[in-house]
Amino acid sequence: QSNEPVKVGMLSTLSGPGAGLGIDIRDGFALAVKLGGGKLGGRTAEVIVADDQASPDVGRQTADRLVKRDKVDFMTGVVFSNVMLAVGAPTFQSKTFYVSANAGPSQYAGEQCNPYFFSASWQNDNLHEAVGKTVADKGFKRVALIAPNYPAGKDALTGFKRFYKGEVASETYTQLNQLDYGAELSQLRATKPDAVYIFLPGGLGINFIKQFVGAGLSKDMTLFGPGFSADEDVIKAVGEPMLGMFNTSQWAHDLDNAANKKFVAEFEKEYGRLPSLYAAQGYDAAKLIDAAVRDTKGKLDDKAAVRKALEAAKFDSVRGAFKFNTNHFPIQDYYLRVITKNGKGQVTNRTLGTVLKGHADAYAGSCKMPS
Amino acid sequence: MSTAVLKVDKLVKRFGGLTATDHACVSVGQGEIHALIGPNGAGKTTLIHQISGALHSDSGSIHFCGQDVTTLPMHERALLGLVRSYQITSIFGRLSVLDNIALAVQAVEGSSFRFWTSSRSDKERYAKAQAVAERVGLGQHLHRLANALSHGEQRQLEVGLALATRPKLLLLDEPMAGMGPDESERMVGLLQSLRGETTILLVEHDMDAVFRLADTISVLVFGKVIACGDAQHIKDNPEVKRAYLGDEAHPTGPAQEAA
Amino acid sequence: MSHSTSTPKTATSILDHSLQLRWSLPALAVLLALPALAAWAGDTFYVGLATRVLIFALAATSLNLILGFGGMVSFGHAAFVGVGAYCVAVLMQSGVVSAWVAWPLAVGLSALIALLVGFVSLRTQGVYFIMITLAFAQMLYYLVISLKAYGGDDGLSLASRSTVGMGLDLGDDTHFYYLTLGILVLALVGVTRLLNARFGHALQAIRENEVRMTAIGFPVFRYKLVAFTIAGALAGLAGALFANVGSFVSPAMMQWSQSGMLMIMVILGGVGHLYGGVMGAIVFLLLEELLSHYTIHWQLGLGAVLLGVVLLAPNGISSFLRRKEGV
Amino acid sequence: MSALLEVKQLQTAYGASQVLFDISLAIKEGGVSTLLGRNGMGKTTTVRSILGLTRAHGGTVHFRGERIDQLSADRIARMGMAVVPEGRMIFPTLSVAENLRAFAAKRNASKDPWTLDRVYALFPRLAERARNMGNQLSGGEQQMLAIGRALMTNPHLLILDEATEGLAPLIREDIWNCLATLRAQGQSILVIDKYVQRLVQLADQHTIIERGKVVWSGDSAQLGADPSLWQRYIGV
Amino acid sequence: MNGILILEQMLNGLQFGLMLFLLAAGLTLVFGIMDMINLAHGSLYMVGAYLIATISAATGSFWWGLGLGIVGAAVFGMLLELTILRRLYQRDHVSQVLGTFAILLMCNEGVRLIWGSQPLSLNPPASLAGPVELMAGFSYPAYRLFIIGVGLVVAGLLYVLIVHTRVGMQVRAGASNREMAMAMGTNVRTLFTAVFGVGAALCAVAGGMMGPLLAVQVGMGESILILAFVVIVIGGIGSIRGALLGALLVGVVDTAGRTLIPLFLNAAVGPQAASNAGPALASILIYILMAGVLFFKPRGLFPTHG
Ligand SMILES: Nc1ncnc2c1ncn2[C@@H]1O[C@H](COP(=O)(O)OP(=O)(O)OP(=O)(O)O)[C@@H](O)[C@H]1O
Ligand SMILES: Nc1ncnc2c1ncn2[C@@H]1O[C@H](COP(=O)(O)OP(=O)(O)OP(=O)(O)O)[C@@H](O)[C@H]1O
Ligand SMILES: [Mg+2]
Ligand SMILES: [Mg+2]
Repeated sequence: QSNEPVKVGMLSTLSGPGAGLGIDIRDGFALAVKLGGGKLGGRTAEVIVADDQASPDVGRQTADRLVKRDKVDFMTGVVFSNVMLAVGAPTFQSKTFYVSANAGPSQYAGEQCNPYFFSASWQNDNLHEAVGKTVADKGFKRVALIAPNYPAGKDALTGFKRFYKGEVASETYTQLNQLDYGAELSQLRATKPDAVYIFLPGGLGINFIKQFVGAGLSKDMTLFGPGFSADEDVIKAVGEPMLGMFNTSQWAHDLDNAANKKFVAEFEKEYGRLPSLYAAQGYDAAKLIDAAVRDTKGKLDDKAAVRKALEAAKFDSVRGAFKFNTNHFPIQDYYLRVITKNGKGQVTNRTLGTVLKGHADAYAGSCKMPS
Repeated sequence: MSTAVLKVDKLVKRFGGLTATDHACVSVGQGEIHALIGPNGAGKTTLIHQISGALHSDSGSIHFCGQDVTTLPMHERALLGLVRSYQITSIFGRLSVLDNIALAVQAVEGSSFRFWTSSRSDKERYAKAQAVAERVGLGQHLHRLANALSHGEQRQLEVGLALATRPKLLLLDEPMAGMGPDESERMVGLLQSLRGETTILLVEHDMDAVFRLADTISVLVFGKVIACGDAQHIKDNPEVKRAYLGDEAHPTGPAQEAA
Repeated sequence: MSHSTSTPKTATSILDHSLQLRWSLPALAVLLALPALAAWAGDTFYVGLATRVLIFALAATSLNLILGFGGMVSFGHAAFVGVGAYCVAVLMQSGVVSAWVAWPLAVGLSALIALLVGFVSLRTQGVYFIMITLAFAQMLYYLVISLKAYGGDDGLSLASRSTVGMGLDLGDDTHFYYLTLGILVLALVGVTRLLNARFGHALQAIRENEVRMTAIGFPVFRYKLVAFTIAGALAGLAGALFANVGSFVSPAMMQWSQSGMLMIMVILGGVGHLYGGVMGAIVFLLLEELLSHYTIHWQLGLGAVLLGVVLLAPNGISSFLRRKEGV
Repeated sequence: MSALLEVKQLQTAYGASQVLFDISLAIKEGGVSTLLGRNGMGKTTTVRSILGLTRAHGGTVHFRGERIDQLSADRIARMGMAVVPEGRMIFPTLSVAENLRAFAAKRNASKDPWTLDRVYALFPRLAERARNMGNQLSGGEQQMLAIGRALMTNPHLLILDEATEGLAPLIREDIWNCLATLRAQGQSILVIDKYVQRLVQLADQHTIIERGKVVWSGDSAQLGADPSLWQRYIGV
Repeated sequence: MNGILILEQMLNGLQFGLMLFLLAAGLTLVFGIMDMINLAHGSLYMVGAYLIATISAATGSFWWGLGLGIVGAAVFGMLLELTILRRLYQRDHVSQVLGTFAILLMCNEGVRLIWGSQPLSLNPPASLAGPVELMAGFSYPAYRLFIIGVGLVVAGLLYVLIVHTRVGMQVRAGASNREMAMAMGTNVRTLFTAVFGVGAALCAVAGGMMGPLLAVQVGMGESILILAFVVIVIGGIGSIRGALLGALLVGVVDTAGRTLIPLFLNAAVGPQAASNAGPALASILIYILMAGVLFFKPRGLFPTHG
């Protein structure tokens, strides 16, 4: 039995504007496997990589293939929540465990929570809740909100508003994959908020920030974002204009714990770039699977045992303390970061402190997890 | 005096600033061959377009067999028996001669919304089509593709398509254009033979043919009908001579020359 | 000069189409045996894949009816597929599981929408027609996206497959496969009859020369509209099958790229060839499946194959068939 | 002096069906020749083969001393051949003036050159419709335009394939007169038309073809003198 | 709603429209005039943008990148024409669709092989990076103004080339009747190769202009190609004037729609429904525009073929 490899279906977005995110997840995951000597929980690991092209349809079919034809033991990797919702059904139906390295839709945290779904990242609202709290704490009174028109975008702004109670100057939903924000920027200029909160993943955020600065708006309003809109990939593309941007994250590359130090150093060595939070999530997802395979002694056919092992989450997360809530979403800390120049003159994030401690999501209450 | 099959009253068509037909009036009697002649660009084809329904008229009216057809769509006019041919050949190039004509037969037989019964099983229709093909001189080419016919043969098919719909009134736009003397001669014969079967409005620049065929002739110049009458009347009309005919004798054969 | 016979030679005319049983029956036999072969090989995943291919074949065949035989290059065909699929999914959500209710409704609704879209679009010609059909498809696409009650962008999962009774369990992949195959065969027979009937001859002649068809008395618009509606209905049927095979519908299946893919399948298989849609769907999807197995850069290979077909075979894969038959 | 155009044993087929079997003819510098025959006998095909539009599979064509039967159509045209094609082939997306101007050239420097104004003077109707698109012309107007377009290239050899088709008698007369004038100026012409007796007056050499073979050739005097030829091959 | 917002949105619309025009211009040349459906047009745009981004990064100068990238794209376009596309001119539209779709797939995958899946970044030249104060209290990004300028200049040049030069006439002639154009002495083959080069260069200009505003990534050409098609169809295929007008219409309607529709819906049906329907409605606005135009003018605003 144990000379058969553990099969993991890494279904992620590897092309298009969201490709950067999927690639980081894939690389983070691969790094963990590599550092473990090509093994997960003591068994040889076989990671089957597939591209969902950010499309629910493609995701669904590819998941079907991974589950039915390749008969994978674990699934992971999906970036976008709408893809996740399409991938869920066939995966859960076939009793395959899904360990999310990013997407954390509210559905799976609440009423549709599922014994086969585990989030090694965060519930979609969480980072935004943390920003909401930060913005409120810093005393901003009029905030404009921008997010793409898709489920996670809606979740994000809901999360933000759960903790920010001031005036919302405007709430704009853009087309998913929109890259030119001329119209939205003009509106900002007219609305004159004192802060702007954007939830724009990947290339969307890069473009927005560039254009925001190009339009001369950065002088008049403060820009906030979730961690991934101000992560290393974005900084690399935008550069100096981002200096001073506040953002929140469940992870930061300068977090002071041994697991993280090792991860950051090895990642830089392996890929020649700083890891992003997606990479960290991919890495943690691998570590979680690793722990589960190890603790069940490789007996993956015993679904109940695997589930128990996953729920126990006995691994050293790069984000520090980590445990699962009853809905299989993490209870964890969220940090405030700011973009500055480090000692070497590089533009990068610096952690300022903890915004939310031991924070759980708002949906766990409505989850009746089947036993 | 025969009753008018076609009565065109004060028909007008403007293209931007150009008035292509300008209150044109034409009346075609039952069973006659009526020729419409006039200089290039006078508006003959435009008038045919208007009568057949390919172009909407800006004003004026068209009556066919007593019925006002001015606003009727083209295909309904065709089904009433008002059918045209084209000056610039318009046929089904990738179909055989027989299939070309069989379609025209099918058009007027109605009930083409048949989805199940094989069309080929309808032997009678193909027999009719063959008869028409033979009549226009394409009897030897039944199974050739229309595209592979020579220009002159295509012109014959052009007329055959219109003829196969058994029109009450046949609008022919330069049927002889592109035909050699021999074929023209045969076309004249064909049109002669249609006398009594159908009424014909003929646009043609081959004066030889026009004078031999036409019972009455209308002359269109700058969109207006400037003269109407029998062949002799038109030949003698000085205005027509100046605008159109010139000193045209009957210049097709060597016979005149030899004489 | 008189000629012996007026019976038309059927073999050479582009108007006539035959089911070509000489090789299509063996092909059908292979398709019938496929589930058994898959079970023998122990990989039932392929039954699902084959079902998907057959449904695509149906959708592409319906597009070929208007594109190949009617000369109407519709760039919005996926929208009708989507309408059929959503119809089944939405009915399922409100508790209608019987295929006998849901599928006819899906077909009817797609036909109705095709009728309306065609009514407006068929006023235009050529590329304008291509683009206006795209426009309507995009409208339907965004309409579905904005229906949050039915999942919006996320799509909608079906609780189960439709039920038909009569001892057929559609939840079983093999049963579903045979049903799909049966539907496809019936559709092909129907399309063949239609093309060889008067309606089909008129439709194809309209493709050749629309103006002249009007001039000899055919109500061209009506013919095109009827054909467009029939194609819409068949696409809706394909949509109903799609919704069932994956138990999932999403707006993505109505996107322009899907319409484009159907078009590519038809062109690849052979525009205006009876089996054009079927062959195109099979070859395209199998190529995709095969190539993506070997490399993530499979699109390079797919592109090369498609290019080869275009350059070597003027009418897609069907050119090879015709040549062999010596027609 | 050698011939301007010399065609020897030309053979041409469309796909599998051979249309020209053995066509030979010659036009001398300044000469006017005709090609006669019933519909479908291969007149147009001969012209197309000379122009390089349909490739001949046998025989040779020499033009101005050079062998041209393997050259591309545009090369041949630039050597100084211009055609008024059967069916007019007006460019529908160009206006009348553009149809005339787009290909204007002075390929034959020895003659009084054709200009836009001169063409308009020949066909006043075209001047009136100068801004119309090509496909917005009447049939006869298109024919005039096709003739004008060919003249605008000032060719060494002008080929007219049924150039009077669809023209009113008056205009037809104008064309005959114009061709006579051109001839007087030394323009070489190859003409196909159904008004045979006009051609007898205009041309000096005639070639009659039937089913892709030359069945008779000779000069105007011979042709004019033998009405039985007409009966047999042209059908008048 | 204030005047400046409206003015700025108009400028945005103009800029977006002219950006579309740059792309539509090449498409009008190749498709409208040479009558060749080229789905790989978007690939030329992508290849142009990648070349420009790469050369810019290597030389450190946006302008060098732009110049060399345009030349590179033109050469690439002509090679494509010489090797493959010229075999497709004589074929029907559907074969062209399949053939150029194949090229599109191969270009996408080729670019992915060379540059990887992740988007490249291309930054505007430093001199154009900031805002320009157009009037008191109203500044506008310099780079967007630059795009407006380039768009207008290209429109003018192209108009002259196509409508007023003999080469332009010969291209149109060759497209409508290739054989006859050859019989009139035009070397249609070479001419078309050259035109294709120009079309590709225009694509690269568009790619270079849009690169800094959008992203340089695989597949960037496809969705915008659809928009470019919408533009030329609205304008009337083959008409430069039409393409310009269509581009501006689409640009303004799209921009205005994105701002005004949510505002309007907010007032009409409340924020909840507005946030659901607003973005979808804004997305289909240009399609409604196109369908509307074609309903009343089935051959676009400036029909060219009669
Ligand atoms: N679509 C159009 N737009 C503009 N002008 C047009 C259009 N169609 C025709 N015309 C013009 O209208 C006039 C009449 O054209 P029409 O074709 O009716 O002439 P015709 O009498 O048939 O001439 P011909 O004997 O040469 O065939 C011509 O001057 C022509 O240029
Ligand atoms: N594209 C083609 N494919 C096949 N056969 C053709 C083609 N074009 C012409 N033919 C055939 O070639 C023969 C000669 O045609 P051609 O056009 O040269 O005759 P023509 O003498 O010019 O006749 P016309 O006086 O009718 O114009 C005819 O029998 C014709 O049917
Ligand atoms: Mg006319
Ligand atoms: Mg001829």
